[in-house]
Amino acid sequence: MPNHPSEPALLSVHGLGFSRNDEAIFSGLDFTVARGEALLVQGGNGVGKTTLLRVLAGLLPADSGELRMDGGDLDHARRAAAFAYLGHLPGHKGDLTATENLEVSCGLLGRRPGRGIEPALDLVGLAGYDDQLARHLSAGQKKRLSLARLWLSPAPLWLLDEPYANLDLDGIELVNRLIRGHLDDGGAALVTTHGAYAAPPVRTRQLLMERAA
Amino acid sequence: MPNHPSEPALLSVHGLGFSRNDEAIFSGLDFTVARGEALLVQGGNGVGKTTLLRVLAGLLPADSGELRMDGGDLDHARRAAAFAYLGHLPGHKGDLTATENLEVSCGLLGRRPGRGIEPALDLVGLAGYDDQLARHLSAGQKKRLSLARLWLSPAPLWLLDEPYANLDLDGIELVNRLIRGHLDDGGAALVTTHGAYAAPPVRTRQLLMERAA
Amino acid sequence: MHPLVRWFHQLGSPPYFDRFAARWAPWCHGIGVAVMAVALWLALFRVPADYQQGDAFRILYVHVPMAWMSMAVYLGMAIYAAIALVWRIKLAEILAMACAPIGALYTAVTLATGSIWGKPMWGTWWDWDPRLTTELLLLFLYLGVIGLYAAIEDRRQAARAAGFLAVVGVVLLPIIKFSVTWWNSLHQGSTISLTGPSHMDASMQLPLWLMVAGIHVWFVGALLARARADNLRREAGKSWITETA
Amino acid sequence: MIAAAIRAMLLRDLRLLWRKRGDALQPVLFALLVVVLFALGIDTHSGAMAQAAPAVIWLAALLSGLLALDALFRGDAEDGSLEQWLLSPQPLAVLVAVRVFTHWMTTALPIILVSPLLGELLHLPHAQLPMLVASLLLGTPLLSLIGAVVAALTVGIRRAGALLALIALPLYVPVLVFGAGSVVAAAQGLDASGALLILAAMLALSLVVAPVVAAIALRIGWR
Amino acid sequence: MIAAAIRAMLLRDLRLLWRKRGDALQPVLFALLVVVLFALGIDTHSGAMAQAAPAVIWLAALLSGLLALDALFRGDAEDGSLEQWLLSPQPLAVLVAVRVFTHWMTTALPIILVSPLLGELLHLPHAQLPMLVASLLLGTPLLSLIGAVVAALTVGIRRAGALLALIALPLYVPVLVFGAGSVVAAAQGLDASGALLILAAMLALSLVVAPVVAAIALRIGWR
Amino acid sequence: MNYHGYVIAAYAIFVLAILWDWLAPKLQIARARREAKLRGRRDAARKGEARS
Ligand code: HEM
Ligand SMILES: Nc1ncnc2c1ncn2[C@@H]1O[C@H](COP(=O)(O)OP(=O)(O)OP(=O)(O)O)[C@@H](O)[C@H]1O
Ligand SMILES: Nc1ncnc2c1ncn2[C@@H]1O[C@H](COP(=O)(O)OP(=O)(O)OP(=O)(O)O)[C@@H](O)[C@H]1O
Ligand SMILES: [Mg+2]
Ligand SMILES: [Mg+2]
Repeated sequence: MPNHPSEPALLSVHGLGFSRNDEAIFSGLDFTVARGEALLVQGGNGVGKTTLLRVLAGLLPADSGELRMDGGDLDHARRAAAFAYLGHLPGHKGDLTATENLEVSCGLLGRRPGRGIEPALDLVGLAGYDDQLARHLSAGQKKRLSLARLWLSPAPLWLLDEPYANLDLDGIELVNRLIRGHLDDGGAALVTTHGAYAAPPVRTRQLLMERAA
Repeated sequence: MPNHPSEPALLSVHGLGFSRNDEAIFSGLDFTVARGEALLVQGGNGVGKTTLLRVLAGLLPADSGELRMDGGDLDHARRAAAFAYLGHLPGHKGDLTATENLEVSCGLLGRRPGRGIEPALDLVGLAGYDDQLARHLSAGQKKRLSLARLWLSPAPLWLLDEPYANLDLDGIELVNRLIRGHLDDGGAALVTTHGAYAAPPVRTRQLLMERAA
Repeated sequence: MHPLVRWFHQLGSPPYFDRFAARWAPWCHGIGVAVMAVALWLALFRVPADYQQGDAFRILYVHVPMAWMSMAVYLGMAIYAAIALVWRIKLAEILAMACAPIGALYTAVTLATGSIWGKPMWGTWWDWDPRLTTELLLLFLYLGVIGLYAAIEDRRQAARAAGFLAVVGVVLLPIIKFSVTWWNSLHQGSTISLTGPSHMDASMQLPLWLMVAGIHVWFVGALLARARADNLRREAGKSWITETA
Repeated sequence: MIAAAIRAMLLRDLRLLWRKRGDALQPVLFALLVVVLFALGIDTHSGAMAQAAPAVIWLAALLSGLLALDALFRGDAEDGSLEQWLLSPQPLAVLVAVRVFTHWMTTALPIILVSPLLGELLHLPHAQLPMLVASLLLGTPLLSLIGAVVAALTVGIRRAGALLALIALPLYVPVLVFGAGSVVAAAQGLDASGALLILAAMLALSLVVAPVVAAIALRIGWR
Repeated sequence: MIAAAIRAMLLRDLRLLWRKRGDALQPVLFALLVVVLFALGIDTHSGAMAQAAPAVIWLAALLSGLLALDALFRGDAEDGSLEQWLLSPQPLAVLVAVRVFTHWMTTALPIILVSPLLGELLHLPHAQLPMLVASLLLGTPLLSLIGAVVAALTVGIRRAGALLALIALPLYVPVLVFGAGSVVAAAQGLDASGALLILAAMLALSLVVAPVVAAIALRIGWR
Repeated sequence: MNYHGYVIAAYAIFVLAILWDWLAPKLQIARARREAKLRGRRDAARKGEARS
């Protein structure tokens, strides 16, 4: 595994806080994510897991705190190149086919060298659905399409918000396989889950969130 | 219990079918619901439980089949007076308070004699929230407000679509208490659930739905 | 720390600002009203009637200060909004958003008093004169800022979006003014022109300047009061409110 | 029983109106903006503006009503209130009629109230003002009633805005022709009472028919 | 790299346009309806109609663009595409520019193409037609660019329709004044090239500035 | 040439506006206070409920 203790963590977070209407959702969060490692973000409903991921992705402005990547500052350009985000919204156009949707995201987000759209569709179990319009895919298949986008992206850090939702057992196994492969390639992942039912079988750490007082 | 085997069932359904875009969601359904009894509608995701309840409520037009109530025909007016429906949409105006929302529904749906808005709010655990705007209630509290509306309505047959969703253990207990009380008063209920985890402790029958071929 | 810098930091703390505003707003209101009352009394009863316009010109003493204020308040709002956008100072957000309803009110008064003045002077309540048109559009800009601020749930995001609009508006105001002027000068033969008393007697000027000074002081009071209300609303869940109540 | 339902609906809408009183200004502001934009696009001193004034004011009222039309049932559809109406033992047409009435009160009435101002902005001759107000008073409820049918039909469609406009506008044509036409006729010194009478007759008819039709359309349109 | 992004966005929008080609007709139909309604409301033989024609055609183009404005970013916001843009390493302003360009092509360009027809309907003198088309060609992209800023600011608001209009219209005024004004000037025999030049200058400026401003606004407006 | 009606109308509008400018924040502050108090009461009730 390409992880050395001396090397600075891929992402380190100090004193991160976010509030809505002056009520703290969370504050003073500290954690690090190293290459080859997955961080499981756990906590009950409405505790702020999604919010944390969106703050990290830069979709919401943090109130306080500092993010560092590989020991250096994290500006917008570096963040965009380093983070891949899988949220609640699928981000596909219903009137484009699966392949066309992936073409768009490769154009916008870039593509990891050596990876292609067809292998991606095969990998996530959508072989044969390449020219189906995205709006005719079932919820689980849409999720798989998002996973294909993730696999194609060159970003080393994956931010996954409830990747297991909507998926059957087969799909859960797929997510775990993708995460394992990504970590083996020297990537890292931040994963939120409700329950303990589906921790990926890799080196993980946990971040347990609780409701702010 | 006011249930006599000789008395015709509150609702009896024969050969009910519904299809979307010429694909049958279900067809040839037969079942009865008697007073003092709850019918549990069970089945996997997307099997058509919600659709069935909406067809029964008259929100969707049935393709085929016959509904009879207390042995007589079921026209629109009788249906409206006899059925109370709790669906996925809360049906509250976010800019009205809890009390005001219940006032509106009592005006539209009628009110069971001897029941009042304040006792209803107490019953569902919303005492003290009477003057809070509905949009400031949490998801679970909104569900409780819907339950209060149900309790106030004079209809003998309750159609409950996943009444346990969004609720904590306390809330699940509340739903069971409400159903039990309603059946004891000679009412009946049709309840959909995903799992077997929360069957109300009353005389129940089950309707297991399966995906149409 | 420099005492001024420290004071500014203190002012940013919601409870401190609440006390500060509660303390100073009545003073501003009182002084403003007193000065304006003197000015209005002078304007109504001391200043002689105009030889051309008769008594109608007395409208000037409410119309002109309000017109000036309507623009000055917009500028102030934009400046606060720019500060809030760049440095993310919450107090600046609150002050910017407190400016909007006040400015809209003053703009509306300008329009109303101007119209009332226009009827006897020009024979019409309204004409598409550049100055009038831009004033009307200024009202719309204010209303847009207010509407945007009200439409977004998160107060800070709302303030940033509305503040952004205010800043964009300040860039566009000169363009609007210029374009409307161009549009109006397109066709000559305009029978009406906006002409006030070109040279005013000193005795006629005094009430005007008093009025202008008074309305400025009053505005500070109104700004503090409105900002205080917004500040309280944002802090609704905090303990200090119920403690001070 | 039905009186209780009407009372509940009315009270509900009035309360909602009060809680969202800022939104109630939007239709009238939009109408004002249409008038302003028209005035800015035309040579204001040519006299054409005054001649076009009734048409523009009618157009402004119509378009702003059209913009507000989508909100007639959509809010209630999205939060589930509409389902409760459909399930209520009360006649749906009555509930629809109440809803349309409050909607008219919040969208069209403010425009009628400011129509003298709009007329002034466009230099509408004062003599034509009573006719304009009268035609708006008779015509805008008609627009709301016709619009209700269209809004009901499209309530199940997610972003119906433009489609709604396309379906509604042709239906609005007769109202506009008699409404604005009556003002034009009056301006030419012709007798305009005929146009007003026709408007009144159409209004009386739709008061009875439109809520029923809209109620049927709602049952079709909602899922 | 950035070329690939632009290509991907363009291809995407064109494909979507083709799959939903029925929707592309809506703006032009709306403009047509505005013109027809105006014509129905005015005394067609008085000559006022022809005088008002440039203003009305401009108004129609502007209002129909306004109605379509809400769709500029909302579809992408609701299905999550917008989040992908925000997270993309590509400059957001470029993506916004591409989006605005295709939006203009589908909403404004069809109206420009039918503007001779609209002019004919309103008895616009033929001599004024070239001026009208030229002003629309320069002005409508400006409207789209300015509108993009407003649409970006309101993208997080659920039902922004009327608010969007309220915010956008004051910002549209300069475009309308120079656009419709140039036609009026030409009609009076004045030199209108100045107005067109100013429009062109504003367009050049906004082509550079507006996408950047809209990109900032998007980051503020989205959640 | 006296236009008393116009002058009085203009001044009345001015005075009313100033009055409103003074009154509106007062009302807002009172309402914010009231809501904060209601909220405090509710929070207390909720905490009490959770404890029991
Ligand atoms: C609806 C009608 C009117 C509106 C919206 C209006 C608006 C304004 C505005 C915005 C200003 C400030 C302009 C500046 O300082 O650049 C102003 C100033 C002024 N207005 Fe009006 N006005 C209206 C009618 C009138 C009328 C009818 C008169 C007198 C016959 C008048 C006399 C003045 C005077 C004397 C000034 C101060 C001149 C100056 O500072 O240069 N206004 N008005
Ligand atoms: N758009 C929003 N506006 C206002 N409040 C919000 C919004 N989104 C979330 N919240 C609130 O912020 C808190 C945290 O929400 P968040 O979605 O981050 O929770 P979560 O941990 O992801 O929950 P879940 O397990 O249900 O996904 C919740 O209390 C929620 O009510
Ligand atoms: N509005 C709709 N348009 C088209 N198809 C729909 C619609 N609603 C439901 N369906 C389809 O009808 C089928 C039955 O849906 P239904 O919602 O009744 O399932 P369900 O048993 O309630 O599922 P769940 O347990 O997830 O609630 C599903 O296959 C679904 O995809
Ligand atoms: Mg979440
Ligand atoms: Mg269901």
